Amino acid sequence: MTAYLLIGVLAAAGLLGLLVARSPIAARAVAVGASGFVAIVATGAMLRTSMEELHETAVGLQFGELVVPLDLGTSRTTAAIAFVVALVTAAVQIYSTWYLASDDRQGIFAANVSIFSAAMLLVVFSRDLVLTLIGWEVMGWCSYLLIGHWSRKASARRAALKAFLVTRLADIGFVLGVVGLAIGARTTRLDDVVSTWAQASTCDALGACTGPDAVLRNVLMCLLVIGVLGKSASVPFQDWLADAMEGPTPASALIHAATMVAAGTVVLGSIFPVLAQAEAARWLLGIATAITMVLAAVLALGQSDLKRLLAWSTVSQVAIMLSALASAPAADGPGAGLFHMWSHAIFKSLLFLALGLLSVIVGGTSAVALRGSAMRSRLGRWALLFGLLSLSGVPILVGGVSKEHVVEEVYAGAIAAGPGMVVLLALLLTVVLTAAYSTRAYLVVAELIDVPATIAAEHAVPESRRHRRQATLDPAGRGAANAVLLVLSVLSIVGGLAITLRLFEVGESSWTWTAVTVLLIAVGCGFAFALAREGDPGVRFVRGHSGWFDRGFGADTAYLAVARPVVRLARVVAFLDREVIDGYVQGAAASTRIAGALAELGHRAERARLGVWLVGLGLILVLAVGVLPWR
Amino acid sequence: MTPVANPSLEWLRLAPALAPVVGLLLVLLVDALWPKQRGLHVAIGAFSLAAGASAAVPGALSTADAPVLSLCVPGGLDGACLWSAGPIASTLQIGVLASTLAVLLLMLDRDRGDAVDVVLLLGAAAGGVAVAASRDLGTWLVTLELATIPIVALVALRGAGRAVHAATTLLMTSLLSFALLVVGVALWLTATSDPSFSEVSVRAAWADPTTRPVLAVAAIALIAGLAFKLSLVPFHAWTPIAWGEGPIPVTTLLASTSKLAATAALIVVLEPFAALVGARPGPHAVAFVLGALAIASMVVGTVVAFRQHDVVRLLAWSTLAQGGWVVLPLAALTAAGARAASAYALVYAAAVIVAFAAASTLPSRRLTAYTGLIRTHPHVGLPLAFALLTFAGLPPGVLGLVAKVAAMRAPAQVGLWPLSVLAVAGVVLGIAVYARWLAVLVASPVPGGAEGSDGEPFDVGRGAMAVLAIGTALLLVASVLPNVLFGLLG
Amino acid sequence: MIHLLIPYAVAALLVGLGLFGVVSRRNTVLVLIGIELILSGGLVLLVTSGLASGVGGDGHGRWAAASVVPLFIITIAAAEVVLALAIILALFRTRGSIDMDARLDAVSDSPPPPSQPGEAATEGAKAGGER
Amino acid sequence: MTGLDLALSATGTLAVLGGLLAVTTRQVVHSALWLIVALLGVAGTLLVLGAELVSLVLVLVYVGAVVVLVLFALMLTRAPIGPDRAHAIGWVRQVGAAGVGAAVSVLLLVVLVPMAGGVPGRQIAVVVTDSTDVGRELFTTWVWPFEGLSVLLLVSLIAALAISRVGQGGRGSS
Amino acid sequence: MALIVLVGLPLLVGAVLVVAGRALADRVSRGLALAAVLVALGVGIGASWTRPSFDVAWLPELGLRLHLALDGVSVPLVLLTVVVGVLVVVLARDSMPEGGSPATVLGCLLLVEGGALATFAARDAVLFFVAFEVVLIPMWVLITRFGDPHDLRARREAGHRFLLYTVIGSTLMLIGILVLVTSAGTSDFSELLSAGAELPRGRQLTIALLLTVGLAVKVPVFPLHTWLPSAHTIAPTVGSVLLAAILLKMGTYGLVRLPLASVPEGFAVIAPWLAIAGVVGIIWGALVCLVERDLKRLIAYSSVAHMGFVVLGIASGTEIGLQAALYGNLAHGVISALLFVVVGGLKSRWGSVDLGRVLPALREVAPHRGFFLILGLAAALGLPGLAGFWGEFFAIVAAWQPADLADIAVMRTCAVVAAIGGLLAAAYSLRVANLLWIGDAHPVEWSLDEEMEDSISSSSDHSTDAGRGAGAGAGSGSRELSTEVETSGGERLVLLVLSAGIFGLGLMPWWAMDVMAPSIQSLIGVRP
Repeated sequence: MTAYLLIGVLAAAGLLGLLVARSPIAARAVAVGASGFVAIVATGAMLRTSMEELHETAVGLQFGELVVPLDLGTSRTTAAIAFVVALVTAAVQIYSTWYLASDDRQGIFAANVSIFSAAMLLVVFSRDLVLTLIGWEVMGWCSYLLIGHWSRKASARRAALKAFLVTRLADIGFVLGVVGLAIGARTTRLDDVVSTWAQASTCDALGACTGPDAVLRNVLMCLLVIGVLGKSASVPFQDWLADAMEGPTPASALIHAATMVAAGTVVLGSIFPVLAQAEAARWLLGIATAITMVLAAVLALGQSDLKRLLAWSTVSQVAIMLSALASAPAADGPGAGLFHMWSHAIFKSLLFLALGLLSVIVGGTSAVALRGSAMRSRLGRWALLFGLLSLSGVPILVGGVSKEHVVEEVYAGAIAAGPGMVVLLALLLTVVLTAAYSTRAYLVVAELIDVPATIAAEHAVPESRRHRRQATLDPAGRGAANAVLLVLSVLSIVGGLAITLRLFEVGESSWTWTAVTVLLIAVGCGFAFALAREGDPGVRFVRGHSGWFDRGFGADTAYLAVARPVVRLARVVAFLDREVIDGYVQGAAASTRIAGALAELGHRAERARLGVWLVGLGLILVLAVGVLPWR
Repeated sequence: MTPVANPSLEWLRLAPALAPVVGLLLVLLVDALWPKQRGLHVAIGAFSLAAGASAAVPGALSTADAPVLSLCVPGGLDGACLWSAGPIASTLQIGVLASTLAVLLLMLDRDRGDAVDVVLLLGAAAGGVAVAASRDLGTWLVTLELATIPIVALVALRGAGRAVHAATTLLMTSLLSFALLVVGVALWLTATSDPSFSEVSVRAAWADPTTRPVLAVAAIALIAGLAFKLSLVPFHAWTPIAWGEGPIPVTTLLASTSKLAATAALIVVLEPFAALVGARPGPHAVAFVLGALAIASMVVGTVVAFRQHDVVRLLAWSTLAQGGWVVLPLAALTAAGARAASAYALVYAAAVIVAFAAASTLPSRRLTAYTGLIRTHPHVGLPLAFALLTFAGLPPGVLGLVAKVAAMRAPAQVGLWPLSVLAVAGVVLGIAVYARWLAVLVASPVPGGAEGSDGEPFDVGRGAMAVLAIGTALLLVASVLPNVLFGLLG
Repeated sequence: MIHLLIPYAVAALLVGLGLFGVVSRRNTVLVLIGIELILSGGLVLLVTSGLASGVGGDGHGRWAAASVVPLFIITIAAAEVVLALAIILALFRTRGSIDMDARLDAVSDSPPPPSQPGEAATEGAKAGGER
Repeated sequence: MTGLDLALSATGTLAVLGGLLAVTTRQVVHSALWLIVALLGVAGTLLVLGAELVSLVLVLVYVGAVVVLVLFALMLTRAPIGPDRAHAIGWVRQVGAAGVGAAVSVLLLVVLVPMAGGVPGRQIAVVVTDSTDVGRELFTTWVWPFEGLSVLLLVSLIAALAISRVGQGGRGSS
Repeated sequence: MALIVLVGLPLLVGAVLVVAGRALADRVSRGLALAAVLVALGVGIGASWTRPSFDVAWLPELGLRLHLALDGVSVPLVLLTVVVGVLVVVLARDSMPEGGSPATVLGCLLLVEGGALATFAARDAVLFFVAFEVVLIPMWVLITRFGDPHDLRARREAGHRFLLYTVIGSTLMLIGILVLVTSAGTSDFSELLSAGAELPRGRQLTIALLLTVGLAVKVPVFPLHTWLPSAHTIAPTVGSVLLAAILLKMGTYGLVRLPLASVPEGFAVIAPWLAIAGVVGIIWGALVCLVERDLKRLIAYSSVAHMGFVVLGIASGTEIGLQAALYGNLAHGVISALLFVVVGGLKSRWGSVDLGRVLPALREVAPHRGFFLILGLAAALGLPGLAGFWGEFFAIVAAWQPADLADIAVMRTCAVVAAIGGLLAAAYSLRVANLLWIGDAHPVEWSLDEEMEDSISSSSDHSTDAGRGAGAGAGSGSRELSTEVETSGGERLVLLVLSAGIFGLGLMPWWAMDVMAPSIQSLIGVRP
């Protein structure tokens, strides 16, 4: 029943929050209380849950031959994931009581966050494809609301719209995949779907095949993967996530760390056996993630805005999780990917919240504005440092541990078959780049180098907003926020111990790969320092093309190229609807009037003879009708 | 030499036709003794009409296979009764007499209705009643003309030049149609050599390939001759002129009594063809002619009516379409078709009487004069609106709707549903016509603009008021319980 | 013994001629003459039908219809001619001409009736569509 | 070709010729006179066909009454002596009217010729109708339409009277 | 008997009110109407619980019986109708359309409600048609006389178009019914189930064509939809609500009742074409919504799109499809009613809701109206947890696996296209949200084209950002619209009920589903 408790409490908190949104006090109380409670329960659940359990719901639906049980279920893994989700939610709620203290619509924000997390938990606990879809879509909607929270900014409005439409575009694939799988299994119960589709389909010499249709399975899984790529901002859908930085920093933390972008990993993890059977889907996923992780890392290195840097790092990290799923051999499950998602949730939320703190202090998120900001808040500096270390995958730290397992997994896959080899190469390259941009970020905020003002022009914060933030938020009074940062930092240091709890089925990490990665990380740091000889490594790296990097290599233009024709088509359709489809109506009316005019013209004079004439003609006609048939 | 004996003669059964004749003679007598006694004439006329109607009730309550018979020739073959009033015929007789009564009441307000008017009215009524019950060529021809000539005279009696012009048009068309009828009768006799409309002889004539075309042509000639009275396209040209120029009571007579009589006559001709419905080859020519006339009338009538600004001419043109609706079910050539046709004709007659009664109270015939009538004069506007809805066949005018359903059902029953599909155009265009008028009625009245916004120009006479009240009541009752009408038709 | 063809031909021709007269003449009285011709054609056909149907040899069909119906028709025709001439004379009085081609709006009532449909139509047309 | 055939052809020709001239002549009065000829031809035809009574009535009523009325009417409406220029019509209408008339004749013949058994067709005996039979039938079987006919005559006479009084200040036009 | 009350009372009171017109004091007529709809509500709930039946001969000549009964297919619609009936009367209390006496408006509303109830309760094909026609004239009066007060010609035009277009449809349907009834020998729905299915295939095809085309006008299905936008735009708010929430439902209900259930073989032949028309409608309506400027027209076109999903479900011919279709029917009824109330309120205050001009952000100036708007939009784009999701998702599911596998290729293509339609729905909903819901309370003018590209594709150049940012301060244009657009008492009550319905249908689908399932099985089950 834990699942119901967690989801129910959060959802209720969301609806209640909407009602009491008017009064900040009540709203905060509800949000913080609910999320705190949920966090505690989730912790207990993670520690206590031992075996799988399935909660049958009484209200399952029956569509003809299609069964929709709407079941939930918990396992050690899901409990663990639920824990990070609840943790990050609580952190964000508490943090934003300070961060958004001045915002007139903080109540709504808190309510959205609650619903958002509830949806994520629904996806985590769901044992039914329809429930998964529900949580999936609701998260998309909430992300629209959260990113567009500061809708007075046109950029925020656009970012929100973009985020929703891009993910929704990918969701076409997701929906169709779900539909196909469900129809194939005659039910949407996840376990049945998996057991139906996961059995290997073998064809004998005569071509008589047993098991599910392999081609159809590949198609459906590809569709599903496309949906996942969209939500987790992988190529080709990567560009919405960076724009999503327009939202408030807590919202970014939530979206990036625990919920939206990570959902894909959860879903694919839950349906992993089927994925393992679908070669084409695995290749698709592998290639896409391989490209994504490298590309995103490169972009992160070149960003002139540190918040966007974190965004791109998220893209890259999520790609790493997915790559683990893509290349892991069918034998050992999705453990590694999920574990990395788990740890990523912790350190990424830490990073965002710490950066938010600093950005409040200096009133901006661009590298220029943040330069040296870490020197003005010790907690901020340490938090950021641990976060970045963990991000770059230094062993012992939580990020390091999980990344080791991913590397192991990918290596295992690379030996076996599938896209493993490609992914492995990309992964190792990414490790280097990650280390590089992490180093860069720290160098900037810790003011170990000076940041030339050339980049400053790029992402200057509008004056009005800067003043608003500084005037209303005193960096001093932020006890709650500090506590959050503290907790998260601690977790990101010792989180690696979670491996001892056996939350995820992962193999042992070998010392060789650890050594290799350490080496690579060192290379990355060296690279960063090398670039940092004069000024910001990022600047040196981009060589004046920072505009390109900030615009994500112009992916947005590509999206426009897709969107504009649609608008034109819409104009054409509207025209057709008005002139052609409605044409026959107007045409009928017009022709009626014309015919009437003509007929009336014939009778206008109203001569007496007209009657006689017409009778004569009519007589001929009718007589002809009567006579001709017999000739 | 055939054995000749007097036919049976039951006066009471003939009363529906005889009562108006007696009234007619009485009026002449009274006028000769005490001239200029309008009230008396009208009273006599009304009484005789009412008597005739009540005398037709038993026939209406009879069943189709046991009609009220009289004038039966002993020893004759089948159908050897010159008077056979089944439910359809009797109901139509009642309709004819009642509508004549309504016209009489309307005449009261127009200080007409002196001896000549009453005599002509009664004559027309007697003719209409008798033709409905006639079963032989002679009676049919004579009584049909009896129903036609007085109406021509009534139009001419208006005196003014335009009216006489209209009367001339009507007269010439009717004379020519009479000639057509004569040719048709001659062909009929040539084909069947039987002066009575009997199924037996029709079946026999149809069986013989030489007489078959003659019979078909005869029927078509008779239809063409009647089409002028139903003002079907292309025999319609007199309609807008005569309706537009004649005084409203006479127009009402043309619209109701004359149409009912024509419907009855047409049914008498087509009834024997019911025997041929299954036959090979079937009477397709006849059905085709009827269907073509119906569709053409619907389209032309509505299309032109849509452009009229004078309400009487609007009704005149739309009556073409309504005639088409009367003929449409007859194309099925079945008994159900005959019932549907007479039902439609009766509904139309009732509605059109109400409409004209309302129109007779307004000073102007212009459509704009009706702006907001429902709000300024609900006691006139609401009945008018209801009548229009009945024309259009839209609820609350359920009666009109049911009549249309019945009219479309008959062809569909014998597989002629494409005809009904064509009739869709008729439905829609018709609704367009009447909705245009309705929109004027429900519109908000022009402040001090068109006539009728202030009550003065109205002269809502007692007669018109009575006709409005009774007619609307009938329509309402029959809308709630359509069976009172369809039940009478058997 | 006769050929049936002859009376049939005569009837058909008379009808055709009558119709020709009806539609070709402009003088109302002459139209009347055309109608009489059609009627006479009908009469010939009727009487002939009596012979053609000579079942038992009696030359006038059932109920002597072949002879009786013509009598009816002749009488009706006479009555109608009377009425027609009356109307034609009235027409001549009110309009001074009995031309079938005269336009309605060429006619004017000596005392104009309370409503002027023609005028209504024209001004309605001016108003342009229903309002 | 019996004698009756000859007589029938003669009278028929007379009727058709008279009719033709009656509908084609330009002179109004002449067309009325030609109508008399045509009607006499028709009467003759009926006589040959054995319907004595009908032909007699035709002559009496038509030639005796109707045509006289028509002539009166022509005079009262100031019909011109000589060709009627006022009511001349163009050749187009002539042709059109001729087409209408011809078409109707053809259509009728098309159905009637088979009745006659084709050309020359079968012959049948002419039976002279006994007028007493006709009279008896008229007053027994046909008494009902006969009465209707009388009402019809009455009504139409009254109507004619009333109409003829129209405009002479009598009534109407009110 | 309860059914007679249910159907007769609104009709009776409505007729009385219409006839009485000004003779009645406003308070009396309002009270009368409210009482009538409340009684109807009570009786309707009771009747859908006890499922009574009523059957007397009405017109034997046509074999027409006054046969009323409720089953699982009609119960949800009856409930929807009675609830909406109450809501419109309540709504009419605040926003009474101009142009005539309130009694007439209320009377017309009641007549429409009664007609709709009769349509849903009718068990006799011909009676169904008669009831179908009852709603036309009152609706026509509402549009023609009480519609948009600014433009009389447009009112006439819209009214006539609605009337004539719908009549074409219903007359074709009538012919179909007549052919069906005369060839099947019965006009009773339950007997038609078996009697119709035994007809020869060709005859079935004829009937199915006539019926489907006729009803497609009413739904409306793609090429026959052009009467809807003008009617919606011109009609007063109460009229639009009735039109969207009830009248459109009669079409889909008829599709399920008549062609699908009575002549299955014939319907199966045209089902793929119907499905294609449906998905084309989805895409077509959505695309028009992307550029339409008048918000009421936009919602009307979105109705076309949503009805496309419903039609797709029906065309699939499976049980899933029918459940999805009927559920989507309900959902669309509630959602579009809510949207029309929201937008109608705006239109009455602003004169028109032209997305081409800059509109104040409802989220700022009128939080409640803004909330209802965004709720409606979210539901309209098929957000799970709200009413719209179930119908549309399961319509796609049904199309993926149609009844006869012959058309599986066509139907799966349709499913894919419909899914794309879902994306477009999101696009236009968010376009509206971006233009009307979020943004500044006092924005400045900016051009339509700019808005188009931004709202569709969020181009990230910051020039307009600066422009609007600056405008945020100096936000007083000459064409400033009134920002006093918060919902008022009755309106808010109505909106609350409707949004409760949206949540209820979205979160607890099993209620309606369980009611419908058995009847649907019986509808399809009888098939040979």
